[in-house]
Parts: sequence; C-alpha cells; structure tokens
Amino acid sequence: MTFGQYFTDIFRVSRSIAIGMSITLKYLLTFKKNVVTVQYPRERDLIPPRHRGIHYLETEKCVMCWKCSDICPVDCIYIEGTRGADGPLQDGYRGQKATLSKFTVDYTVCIFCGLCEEPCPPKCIWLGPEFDFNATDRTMMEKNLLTDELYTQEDEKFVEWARVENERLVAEKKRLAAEEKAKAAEAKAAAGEATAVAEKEKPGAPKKEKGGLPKKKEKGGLPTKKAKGDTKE
Amino acid sequence: MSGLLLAQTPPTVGELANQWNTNPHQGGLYLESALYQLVDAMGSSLTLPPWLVVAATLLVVCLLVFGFINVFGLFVVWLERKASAHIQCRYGPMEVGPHGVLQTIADGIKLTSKEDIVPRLADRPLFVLAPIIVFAGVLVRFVPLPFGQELVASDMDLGLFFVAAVGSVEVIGVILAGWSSNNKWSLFATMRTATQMVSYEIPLGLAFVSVIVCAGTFSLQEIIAQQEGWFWNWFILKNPFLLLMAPIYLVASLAECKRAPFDLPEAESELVSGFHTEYSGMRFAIFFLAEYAAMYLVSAIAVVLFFGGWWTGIPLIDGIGMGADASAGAAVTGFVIKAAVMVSKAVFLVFVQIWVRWTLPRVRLDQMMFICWKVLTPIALVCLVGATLWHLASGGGGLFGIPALLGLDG
Amino acid sequence: MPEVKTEEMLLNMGPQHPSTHGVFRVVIRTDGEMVLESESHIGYLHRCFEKVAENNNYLQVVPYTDRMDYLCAMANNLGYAQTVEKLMKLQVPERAEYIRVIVTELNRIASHLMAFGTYGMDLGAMTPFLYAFRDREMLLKIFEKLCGQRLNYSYIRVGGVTFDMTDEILADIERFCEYFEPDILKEYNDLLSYNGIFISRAANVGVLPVDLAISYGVTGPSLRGSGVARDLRKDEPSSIYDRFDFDVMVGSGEMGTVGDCWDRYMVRVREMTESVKIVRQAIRDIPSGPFCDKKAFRGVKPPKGEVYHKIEGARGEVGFYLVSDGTVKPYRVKARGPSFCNISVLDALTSKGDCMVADMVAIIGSLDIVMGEVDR
Amino acid sequence: MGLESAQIHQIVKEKFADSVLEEAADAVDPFIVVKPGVIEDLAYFCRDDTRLEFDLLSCISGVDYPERNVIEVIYCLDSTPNKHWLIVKVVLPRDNPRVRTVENVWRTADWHERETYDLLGVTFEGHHNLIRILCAEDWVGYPLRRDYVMPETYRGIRNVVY
Repeated sequence: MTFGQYFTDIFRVSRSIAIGMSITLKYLLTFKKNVVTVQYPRERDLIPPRHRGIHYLETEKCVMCWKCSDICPVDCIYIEGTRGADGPLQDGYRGQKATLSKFTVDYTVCIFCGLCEEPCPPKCIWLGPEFDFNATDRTMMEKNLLTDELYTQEDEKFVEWARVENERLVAEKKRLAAEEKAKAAEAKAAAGEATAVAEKEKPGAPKKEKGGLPKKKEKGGLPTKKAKGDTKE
Repeated sequence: MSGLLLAQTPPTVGELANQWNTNPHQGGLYLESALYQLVDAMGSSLTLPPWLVVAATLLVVCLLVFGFINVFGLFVVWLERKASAHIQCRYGPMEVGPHGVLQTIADGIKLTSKEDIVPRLADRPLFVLAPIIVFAGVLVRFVPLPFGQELVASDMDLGLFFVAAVGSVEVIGVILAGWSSNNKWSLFATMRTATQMVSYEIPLGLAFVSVIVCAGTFSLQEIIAQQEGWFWNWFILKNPFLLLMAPIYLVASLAECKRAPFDLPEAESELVSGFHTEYSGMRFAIFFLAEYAAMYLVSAIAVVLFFGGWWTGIPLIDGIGMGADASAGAAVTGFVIKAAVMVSKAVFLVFVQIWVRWTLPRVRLDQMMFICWKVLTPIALVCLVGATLWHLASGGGGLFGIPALLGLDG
Repeated sequence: MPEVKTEEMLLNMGPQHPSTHGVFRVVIRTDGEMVLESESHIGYLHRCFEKVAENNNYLQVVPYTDRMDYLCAMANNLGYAQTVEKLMKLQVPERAEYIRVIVTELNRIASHLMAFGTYGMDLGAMTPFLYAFRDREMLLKIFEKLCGQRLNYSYIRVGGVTFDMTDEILADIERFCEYFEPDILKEYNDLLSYNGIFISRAANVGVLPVDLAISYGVTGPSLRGSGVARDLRKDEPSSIYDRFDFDVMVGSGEMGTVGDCWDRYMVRVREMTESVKIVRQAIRDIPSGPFCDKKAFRGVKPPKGEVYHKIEGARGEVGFYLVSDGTVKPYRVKARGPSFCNISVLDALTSKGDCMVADMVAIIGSLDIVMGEVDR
Repeated sequence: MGLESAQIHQIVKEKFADSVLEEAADAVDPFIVVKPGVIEDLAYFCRDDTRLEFDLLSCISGVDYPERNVIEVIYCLDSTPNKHWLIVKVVLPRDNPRVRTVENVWRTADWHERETYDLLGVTFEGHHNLIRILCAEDWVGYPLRRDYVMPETYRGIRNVVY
C-alpha cells in the first residue's frame, strides 16, 4: 500500500460514511412523511377484497358435497351431517337438502391456500378478510364454523370496528384514486391533443371479484349462528 | 489515609476534607467538599466518628451519580429507540406515556421481574460478579467528571489520568462475564473485547495527552476553565492538530464503549449477543445500563477536552453569575445554564453515536485492529507532536492562534 | 520466544443462529477467529415435500411449492405449473403468460430486496434492512391485492393464474416501478453498496472461482457473481421471456476479486433494475383476453411420461423432475432447489483457512439461501 | 443454443455403443438409459468432451417403481458454455440398488447422492461420506419408496396424523 493510497482510502471511507450518515439524517429529520408503519390495533391497513383470511360459511347454501374437504391439500376441513331424506341432490344450488351438524376447520393445520373456494358448487365457503383471532390452547384453534364463536364478546367489538375501518379505508382509497385520475385527466387536457390516446385501452377481462367485503348476516363472528347443529337421525 | 482515620484526636470533617482533598479550588460547589462543609456546619452537634461521616458522604455522592446514570440511561435508551425508529421510517415506542417516554421504565420493571438465570455449568461467583465489576468500572470513572461548573463528585488533580487508568476495570468485568458464562460464543466476544478495548486505549490516551499538553493540567475543571471565552477558545479550535485529534478521539471512544461500527463484542448477527448472551433479567439490565453510562462518559469527556465543557462559546451568556459581585439569583442561573450546556453537549455527542450506529455496518476484527494500529495510532502520534509544537509556537491563542499571530487579539 | 500454543475449538453455528437465515447448522473448527474447516448440516426444516406431492393431486401440490422458497414463491409456482404444462403440452393464454412474467419479476425484486436487507443486517447495518422491508411491503401489498396472500401465493397454477390482473393493480405496479427504480436503488447504493466499511467486509471475501461454482452446481446470482452470464431467462426462455429486452448482470470484480461476496451482492442489486425493466415492458405489452384455461383449472390428468423443466428463480435454477403415471396424482415430483446446491459450496469456500468467523456470516449471507428450499 | 438432444445422444452412443440400453428420442424430454456400470466413465466423457461440455449437474433424482421392481436414478446434465442439456438414466434393481458415484466429476453430486441415498436407499459406491442428509441420522427406512410406511413414533415423539 502506497502512502498516497493510504490517505485516499481513509478519505474514501470517510466520504462514504458521511454520505450514508446524511441519508439517515435526512430520514430522521423528515420522518413524519416517511413513516410507513401503522399503530396496529388502533389503526389498520387496508385489507383487499381478495384477502385470504379465515373461512366464511353460508350454512344455508351448503349442500354437503365434501368438495372443499376433498380438495384441501392438508385435510383440515371436517364435515358431518345428513344430506336429506329424498335421495341425492339434483340441483345443489337451491337444494337446501343438507343438515350440517359439524363443519370444522382446524386452523392449526389450515394453510389458507384458498383451494376450497373454487370447487364449491354453491360458492358458499370463502376465505374472508379476518385473520387476527387468537387462542390460548391448540384445541381452541379447531373451529366449528356452525357453532363456535371465533372471537370473544370483547373482540367482536374490535372486529366490527375493523370492518368499518376497512370500509372507510376502501372508500378513501377510491376517493384518492378518483382524485388522481381527475388530476391526470386534467394534466392530459392541459398537455393538449398532441399526445395520442393510444395506450389508454386496457383489457376488460373477466373479473372474479368478491365485490368488497362479504357482508355479514349477524354482527361479528361468522355468519353461521342460525343453523345451529341439531342432527336429524 | 489509614493514618488519618486512626488519628488520636479526630480532626474536624473540614480539616479532614482539606487534608484529603488537596485541590487548590477549595470552597466551590464540589459535591464532596460541599457535603463536608455541610456536615461540618452542623458537625459540632454531631458526635459521629469522622470515618463514618466520610463514608456516608461518599455514599451520598455515589448515589447522586448513580441516580444521574439511571435517569440518563432511561432517557438515552428511549432516545436511541426513537431515533433509530425515525431513521428507519417507524414510530418506535408510542404506547407507554406520550411518545413512549416511559417505555424504558416499563422495560426496566419487566427486566427486574424476570427470572434471574445462571446457567448450570457457569462459574457462578464470577458470573454474578461480572456485571457488578463492569458497572463499577464505569461508575468510578464518573468521579472526576464535571456535570457543570463546580458540579463534580470530586475534582481530582489527576482527573484525566484517573479516567484513563480505571477505564480498564470494565474490561476485566467483560472478560469475566464471557469466561464464566461457559459459552463458546461468549468466549469469542471476550477475546474480541480484550483486544478491542486494550488496543483502543492507545489512541484514546494519545488524545488525552495532546490536550493535557496544551492545557498543562490533568484536572478536568481546569481544562474547561481554560476554554473560556468565545467558542474559538475551545481546544478543538485552538489548535489545528486537536481539530484532527477530536475525530480520532470520537472514533476510539466508539470502540471503547463497544458501539457500532465497533460492536464486535456483541455483534448480534455473529455472536448472538456476545458476552452477555447468557445473562437475563437484572444482570442484563446492569450491562445495558453500563453501556449507556459509558456512552455518556466518553461523550462528556469529549466535550470537556474538545468542545469547551460547560461554556456556550458566547461570553455574554457565559458571564451570567460570574464574578464576585454577581447576585445569588444570577449565580444560580449561571450555574444551571452551565450544567445544562454541559449535559446537553454530551447528550448531543451520544446522539451522534446513536446516529452512527444506525447507519454503518460492523467492521471485522482484523479491520478493527487495522483502524486502531495503522490508522488512528500513527495519526494520533503525529497529531500529538504537532499539537505540542503548535502550542509552543502559537502560545495557545484561540482560533488556531491566528488572531494572536496577526495581532488582532485585543 | 517460545511458540504460542493455541487450541482449536469446535463451534456449532446454528441450528438457531441469527445469521444462518433459518435452521441451518454449520460445525466450524476454529483457531481463534480463523475458521479452519466447516461442515454443513441440513435437514432441520425437512417437510417431505416430495412424499407429500405423491399423495396429492396436481392442483394440491401448488400450495406446497409456495413453501419451498417462500421468499420467491411465484417462481416456484411458475416452475411447477410450467413443468406440468410441458408434460401436457398445454398452451396457456397469452395474458396469463404476461401476468406470470410480471408477478415473477416483482417477486424476484421482493426476494432480492430481502437478500439486500438481510445481507446488510448480517454485516451489522440494521437500517438498510428496514428500508428494504419498507419497499418490499409495497410489493407484498400488491400481491395481497392480486391474490389475497402476501407470501404463499398459490397464484400461478397449471393452466394460468387464479385471479385476473386489474387495471388498478397494474397502476399500482407502475407506481411502484416509478418510485423504486432510479431513486431508491441509488439510495441503497449510497447507503450500503458503496459504503467503505461494507466494501471492506464484502470485497475479497469468499471468492468463488467459476470452475468451483459450476462444479458445485451453483446457479443464479451467486454464479453470475463469479462472472458467468448464465440466466435461464435468456438461455432457455421458458415462457415469453424472449420478448423482453434486459441485460444479464455479472460480477466484474469491481471492488476486489471476481466472485467475491460484494460481486454476488451487487448482482442482486443490479438485477432489480433489470426486473423493473421487464415489468415495465410487460405492462406496456400486456394483451387482453382470458387469464386461465378453465378446463385445466378444474383438474388436470397429464399423460404418462416424465419431464425435467427448469426456470430461473430468484436464487437460481428452480427445476422440477416430474413423473406422471397418467392418474390425477403425480407419480414423483423431484424439486431441485437452487439454495440446496448453492449452500453446498459453503464448506469449500470456508475451509481454505483464510476465513474468519465474521466472514462466515458474510459468505452465508451472500449465497442468499432459503432453508425452506434447501430442506424442502 | 447448443446441440439438439438427438445429436447429443448420437455422440454419447458413438462412445458408449454397448452401454446405451435405450434411447427415448420422442419423449417430451428425450433421455437415454445407460448401464449402471459405465455411469462414471460416461460422466467424465460428458463433462470433458469438447462438443458436450456438461459442466453442470442440475439434479439427481431417484424414482421407485415397485411393479417393475426397479429404482431409476436420473441425472440431469446441463452445459453452461453450450447451453444444451441431457438426461441420463440408470435402472437399478430395487432390492440392492448400487451405482458408482459421480461426485468426483461434479462436486455437487455429493449432496444430491446423499439425498437420493437418504430418501430412496440407493447406495453410491465410492462416495466419501454417504450418510443421511435430510432425515435424522438414525432414521429407519427410505421415505420415498412407494411401500414406505410412516413409523408411529420417532424417539418417543408421536407421529400426528391429520
């Protein structure tokens, strides 16, 4: 190492350190506009409609075809019940021929892959926007979607709030997007007709949207209280 | 000292203090001597043996310093978490108290209530002793450290020397901690600590010496007193070589208190948590506190040596309460201002340490040694010689002595 | 002076160690700080992917592929889906191909961001990690919007993709590219890549010569860091990668020797730019039309046969050897995880005697392994 | 791109005329089946021949066929300079699958062979360290064989069946 290189190295390292420190200082001084985290239980981030959280079951639609539990790669869905007296179902959608006594999802096993949504003929099971339930025991993670309350009474208030909050966030996002669009349109108008509107056309491909958050039949928990399981034998 | 305590006719406490404390600046607000005077004033009615009074006085002083360390530790841990959070686009602690200021207290309570685990194969006595030694090593260095004008536990003639000398005690504690944990990773950290802290005392000592040469005294009070006046009278601006020496001191002090980028002894991605891997609960808290106390210590010494101690650098403000004819209110105001200036300067340097930590990656062991022995030490040696010669040539005037040289110095 | 006697020490690095990126155990023989020899032990995260795949049908295997390389799950999905499609000679719709390219490249960026961040953290710089996570979060939000999950997407399946790309998401992606590409990457480089301490830690450390790398089957950015321009996106463009214009980044020994940790690291940082390039082109060209083969989605039954298919994942060659016996379940799925081969070179790199314990961390970090993929 | 697979097969067949048992040219991915005995020579040839230069061993996979009572070991070779590939198979008897190791040819074969040994019980003769890699060292049985039965317990840990 030559004498000159020795000092160049010291200078180079010091300079790079100074650059790095100026970056962090910049962030420190302007942290108000940089902060990206949210204070979780009090603020929430937007949960998009396609979010795959815990299951929703529309009990009255279910025809007990076992398709969801068949497709489940980890076999976490257990269904019990009867399929009605008058033989096999011809039309599953309006059949209402099934009486469920048990529809259990074991959340210690479930991997939230969403495969159970697709084969369901009446589309009565889907993965909803909720994800934050807790348990103090392994066995409590096994939820009977017919009877078990996913949340305690206390938590339900929170869940309800979270739903409202999410709707607010969606609305705000939409508003912002609309504003942006308006602004962009304005800018385009200002730019004049010089630019061709060539790439405006975007595909209107088939959509498989759930259309916002699933509306719940009852407040909180899972919309399944009605069909409380009394098995007909 | 033993002769003193066994003296036939017990001396009054004031005499004792005078005999013991040979400082020429008697009569100020030095904590130790102030307490002696206090005791002395009411002493005639007390019939306590003098050694007890001395011991009690020392204990009170010690507790005051200890309290300061605790409060400071609570504050700086919060500052570090907040600063790092804001650097990293986060909020940091927000829940306990406004902006989470009480978070550290909550954490402290949590730590004290945690189980105190000693590994089965650990060397129990040494394991228990280690955090105490580490903390004592830091605490004892606070003795000559001024917190404000005449606000010092004990003003020693050889204050700076004392700081450098007892600094090594901390190393012993860290080595004990790593060794007694009976953990190979802790042992790694121990060896790293030993090499690092012993090595970095050289540039640190050279920085001390260069200031001592310019100031002509070891006493921290006296060193600060010499930097009175405009801010160009600060040592960093008195002498261009000291201007170079200040960054050397700051880098070496980073290494001395094991802060990033020299946090090899605790390198959490390499050694899990270094020498305090096996510690939990209160013992861990003591290590933690010692680290932050050491951060304040090196920063405060940097302030004393290079950045004008308690002087604001503007004579108008510094003059408040100075002089014999100052009113009591002005004196108190001046005293408070000086203490505040001293502490806030040190806290700013602590903040710089935090800022550096959250920016830079860690160096490797050989690079750490390279920086010490091949970069800092030679440059510090050159600076020492240069500073001495400059001091002799310029006579120690402010702003590198240039105004004095040009005859502008009043 | 009498010779100083030192004692060698056997040290277990892992399975629980902050810098092994998962449950990976290396037994290292050290002399002080020097590593004399190392021996890797894997298998702590073995989940029998291949056995599970035998017992599930073709559709049910998809969620398991997510969990191999969970940082770049799209590439695994894509590799598996294309393997089955190759066996079935199934043509997926054009739009699906474009969506696949977009999401795979975005996932590559997310994965490289993770590699960038954790590498900084391995070397002691905490802040770049958080910055990388901040930007990765944007991508994860886009993925969440697109397919409902943030890591284990199960998005690309045999026959297409599960959800259509909406205009809104495309706009989000465009916004991300706008935000990310020149500015943020420059900031990363200033903060970490060209930092003096970082360079001294990463340059000339863990030099991986080309012949050693190829002999050990190292692929992906780790191989390109050694100066070999092998990128399956260019060499054997599996889907529509030949339609895009991008460069293959190779290490050049800019800061030290070719094939050192810094080169491997820098290849990843530079590849993010290229991925953004691809994404921009794909967004520009994306056609309209169906996004999946509805028939294939209901269930597939490939003919008898066997096939090996490889694509370029974020860490290298993601390969699937698939044997079908003509039923709805695969007879055998063998997954070739790039991390499995990449990490096997570690012992050769660290046993040369010039490696310190701190370098060990740097080397493991620069190989960028995901234990889910090593152990499967 | 390098050579077509037919050309590669031709080159291999020229050299190992007697040892190539089968050539599946019209499969989705064409492959050749060779005698187990020549695999190391073939590997050296494939790596060192200037026309082939298969310097990268992508993967080694084993497939168990209980009906045919064989285990197939499949070598997927790749060439970084020539950008072509080759799939070589050896067919081994199921009760005693033994084949010569190729770890001296490609270092990566070390781990791949250990994995194949671990999961399928194929013994690679000459391998320097043929021990289990993914399963625990005292694991019993070869999990990827079709007739493998999951043990009830392992060292007292119950096997949970969902």
